[in-house]
Amino acid sequence: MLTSDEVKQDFPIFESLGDGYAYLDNAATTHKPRSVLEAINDFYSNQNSNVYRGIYRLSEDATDSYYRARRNISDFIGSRNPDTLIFTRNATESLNLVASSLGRGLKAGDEVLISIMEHHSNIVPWQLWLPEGVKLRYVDIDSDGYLDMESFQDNLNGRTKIVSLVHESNLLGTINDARELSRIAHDNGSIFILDGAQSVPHMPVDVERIGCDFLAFSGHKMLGPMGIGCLYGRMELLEGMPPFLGGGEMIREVYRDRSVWNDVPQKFEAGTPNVAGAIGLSAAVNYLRSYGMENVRAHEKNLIRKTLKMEEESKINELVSYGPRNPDNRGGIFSFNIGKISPIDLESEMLEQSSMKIGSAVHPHDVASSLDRERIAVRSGHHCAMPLTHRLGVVATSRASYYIYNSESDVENLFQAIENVAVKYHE
Amino acid sequence: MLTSDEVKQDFPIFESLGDGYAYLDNAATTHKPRSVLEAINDFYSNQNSNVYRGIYRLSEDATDSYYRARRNISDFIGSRNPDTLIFTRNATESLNLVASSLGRGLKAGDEVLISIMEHHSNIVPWQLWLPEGVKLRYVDIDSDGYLDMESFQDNLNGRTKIVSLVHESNLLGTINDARELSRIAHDNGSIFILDGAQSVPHMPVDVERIGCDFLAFSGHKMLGPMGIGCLYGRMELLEGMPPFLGGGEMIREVYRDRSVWNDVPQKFEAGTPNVAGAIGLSAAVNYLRSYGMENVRAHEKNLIRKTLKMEEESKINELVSYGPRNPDNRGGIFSFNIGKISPIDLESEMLEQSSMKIGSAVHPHDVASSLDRERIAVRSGHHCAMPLTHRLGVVATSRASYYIYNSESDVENLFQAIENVAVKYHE
Amino acid sequence: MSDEEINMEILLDHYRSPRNYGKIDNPSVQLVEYNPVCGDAVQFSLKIDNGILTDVKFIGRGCSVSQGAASILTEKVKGKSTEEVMNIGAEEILKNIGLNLGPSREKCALLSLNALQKSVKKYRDGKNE
Amino acid sequence: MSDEEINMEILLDHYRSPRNYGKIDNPSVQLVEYNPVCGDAVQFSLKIDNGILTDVKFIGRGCSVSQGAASILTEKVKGKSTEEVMNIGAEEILKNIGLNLGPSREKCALLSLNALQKSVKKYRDGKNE
Ligand SMILES: Cc1ncc(COP(=O)(O)O)c(C=O)c1O
Ligand SMILES: Cc1ncc(COP(=O)(O)O)c(C=O)c1O
Repeated sequence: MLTSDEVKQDFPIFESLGDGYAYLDNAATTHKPRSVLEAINDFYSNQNSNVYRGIYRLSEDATDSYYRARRNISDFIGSRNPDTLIFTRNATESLNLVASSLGRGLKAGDEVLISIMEHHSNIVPWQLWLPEGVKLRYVDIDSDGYLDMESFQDNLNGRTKIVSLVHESNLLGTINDARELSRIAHDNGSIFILDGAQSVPHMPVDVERIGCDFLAFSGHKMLGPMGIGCLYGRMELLEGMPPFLGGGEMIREVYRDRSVWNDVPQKFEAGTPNVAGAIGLSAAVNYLRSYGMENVRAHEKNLIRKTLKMEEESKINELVSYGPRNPDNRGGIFSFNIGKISPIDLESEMLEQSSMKIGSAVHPHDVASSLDRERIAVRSGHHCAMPLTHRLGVVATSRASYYIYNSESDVENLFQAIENVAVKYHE
Repeated sequence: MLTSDEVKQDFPIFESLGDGYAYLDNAATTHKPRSVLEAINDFYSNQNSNVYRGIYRLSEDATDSYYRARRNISDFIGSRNPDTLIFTRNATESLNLVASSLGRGLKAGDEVLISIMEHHSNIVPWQLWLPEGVKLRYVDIDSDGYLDMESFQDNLNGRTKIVSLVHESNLLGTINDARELSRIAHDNGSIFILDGAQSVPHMPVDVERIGCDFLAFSGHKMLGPMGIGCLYGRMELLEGMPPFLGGGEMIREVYRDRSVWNDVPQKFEAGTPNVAGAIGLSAAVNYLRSYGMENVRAHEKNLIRKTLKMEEESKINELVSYGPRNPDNRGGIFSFNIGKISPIDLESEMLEQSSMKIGSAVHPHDVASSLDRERIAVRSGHHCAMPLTHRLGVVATSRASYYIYNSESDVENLFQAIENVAVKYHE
Repeated sequence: MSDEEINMEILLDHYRSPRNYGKIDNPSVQLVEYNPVCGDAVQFSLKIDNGILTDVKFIGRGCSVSQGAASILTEKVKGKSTEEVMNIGAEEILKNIGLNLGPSREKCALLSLNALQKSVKKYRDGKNE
Repeated sequence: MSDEEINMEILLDHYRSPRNYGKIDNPSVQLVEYNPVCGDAVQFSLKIDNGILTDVKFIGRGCSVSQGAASILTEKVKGKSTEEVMNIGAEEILKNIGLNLGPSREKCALLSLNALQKSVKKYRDGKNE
């Protein structure tokens, strides 16, 4: 159904990287198929112009293409109204937009509930409201890497105005039950925001079925160009919200001391938009559709199943990994360590000479560098999820993350290379 | 030195538009030379990956290219420190960034001084602070379309914390004496922000020579891709300013209830940046450099000189235009009307039947539509400068704006077409 | 001449010599619609008897599309019932004009329909009070 | 083996068997430098007599680059004057290690130089008070 070797043919970069190169940093960003590059090129070569206000054919064509991209992408995530899809730069901006605009309606004592497995982009925008007396609470995880539902209920209360959670953790790979979380949040009278940066690219996501109020995601993580992201929002909410940035298309009328906002979605899109980016992302959506998101998910589920199996069978010294063991609840993300390096408590520990030595652990940076020499690209660090990394009791992890062009042999090469590192550093 | 016919060869879109098409909406957005499209394509085909944190070659190469783009563009505007250049989506976001971050330091009674010739993107972000008691003042223009220096002095006072002015008006074409304005603002102890959206693409701009504290501009208006813009800022100021958006690369450490910001410029770049956009813009800068900005300016000065001359010699009924008559102080922008249509005062005038008729005026929308049929693209409307449009006493204008690929024959075609409209609508 | 050109001439003719231009004395209802972004304005005055638009007049200013469309609209609706007027859809108006206007000019073409339907609504609301 | 491979082996040898590892009793100055982002940490203790680093020791944990570089650095600076230590530049350290580290690992390599120079500065500041 989905043969990664054939998929690779569509991606010019794999020609350049050569055979056998395993790109396993797809949670950070993904490569671009030829059709996406051609869509961008085609726009600039045939339609390029500014949108909306031009009364000439070129500009009207561009406006039309921009709208069709909006409709196509909103359709992809199951929204029936294209105007509910706001174009941003990336998921981070989407989350900032909603946090900034909704945040202005929060009062001291109001609470926002997120989780310990959030990406920084779903933490910091809420922290910016702490000085106003808003309280930020964290749902914990259980020892298997799932959201702790008891902790969720415990932290939810009458003051919880907003619940904002990740759909798939970019470190653990945990796929949260968005529909159930949304139901619980709504039963509590809270607005429910979903960070879909790691889910929309990898599985079928339907905002109507889930029932979320907002959904944020990035184009570059789903075969689309950089510099384009999306925020879906329920129309009733978007219409009542104050704008985010000012200027350009987001206003209808400007007078010296006041302005009249434009309609949604323009109200939230200030300045000349990234039209080529939207068109490129729309082409990426078409490319993904050509395989079907069910099949994309099935392919990655197969890869993570193989990964977990190889891990269980491997004899690599001190290999540990994080996240659910059930591939049904797990995306194609594998974070691991060779030995454990815990964060330092500067106050108490630093005087103890013994505590400083890592022992037999291999630092994730050394893992990544060594794998790179074997032509395997993985990421090492806190993956912009520092609270989660510390919750796991480590300073960093190495992470392999899959996409449609990865194959079982990439997984095999990964384990061979991990074994090589372990041997090299332990010898 | 700069032959527009040869320049056109470098732009794929002119093949598609065919001979004789006059694209005169360059103040809205510009076309892309092949070298820019190739730079983007090349990045995605050979280097694509996320920047900063990847410890593998591909990511380090991308990080390096991203940095080199930053250095190249900062160099282009005369900054000696690449880290003073922040990548944004567009000039609008640049202005929002600085208005949002500096605005947080403003107190009730503090004043921001802008001008009546500002683009909405340099008005609305400041209006967002009005509810906090910040006062927004406007420098007026004189009857020739220059900034009124007396009005500037009159509006400047001890409470003026920020002066934010456009370098070249996107409606009048007026080129303001940025260096002198900067000096006066600084003598007054005010921060000086320059909106360079229309100047950086069209003339040599040097932040050190001008002495501005901030400079905002857009990539897509200077042959670069959409979705990338820049904000230059003086390092001492940037270092002391609070961040804009939260998440991703802009933080160094995140804990449950606090974060540690990264250094400038990362502090102001939240989430995965538009690396391909930065690289595309850097290629555009190289393309412009190959002609030299002095020559770009000379070419456009020649076109506006010819335009003003043709206007003076033309016999088009009721043709009026706006802005300075001296090409030395005027960019390649020509806003005009056939007859005058003033804004309606809904309270007083609407009952008077006579006042409703336009008489012999041709509405700018009709001008643009008619010109489009003659394969000339101009913009009609308020050009996102509604306070200025109303200050000129009209509801809208038509605007032709030039760039390096425009020629004298485009100007001739423009006047022929305007004459045709006037005849058609008056007959 | 192509259909497009013929329809263009018809529109321009309406623009240059608008039909039903003016104000009705003692109208049943009167209303102004203004688009401050481009300055297009129309004012409708209607005479309504037993739910029928027995007279319709407009005054206005703006581009050929907004004014031509208003003139065409007055001809179309005179003698129609308020019910019928409220059921006119945007497509019908655009088809009637018969020009490939493009998204930005369609707003101009629909200004008068908006104004007319708002007038009828205002009239009905007044009746109900 | 290429130069790169040889230098890699040298670094790994320092990492596996760090030189001057430990703490000096009654040091002239002692200081911890920690990078919370990746968890690399080094603690330097120095013995300084008449402006000369007569003894240098470190303890630490982290990646091979941060720890190997710290070990190499201790060998390099023992017997040097505080003046000389303060004049060591980043390039010198990177050249010394002789690996094409790439921008992200260079920070690891320079952690110990930072720590050492901060220690000297702390010592001098203490002297001036
Ligand atoms: C779960 C999650 N949320 C948000 C983001 C932020 O995405 P971006 O950097 O494209 O804004 C990421 C990507 O790193 C992510 O994995
Ligand atoms: C003077 C001026 N400032 C700001 C802008 C905003 O540029 P952008 O839409 O690229 O953000 C423009 C472009 O329309 C402009 O002409």
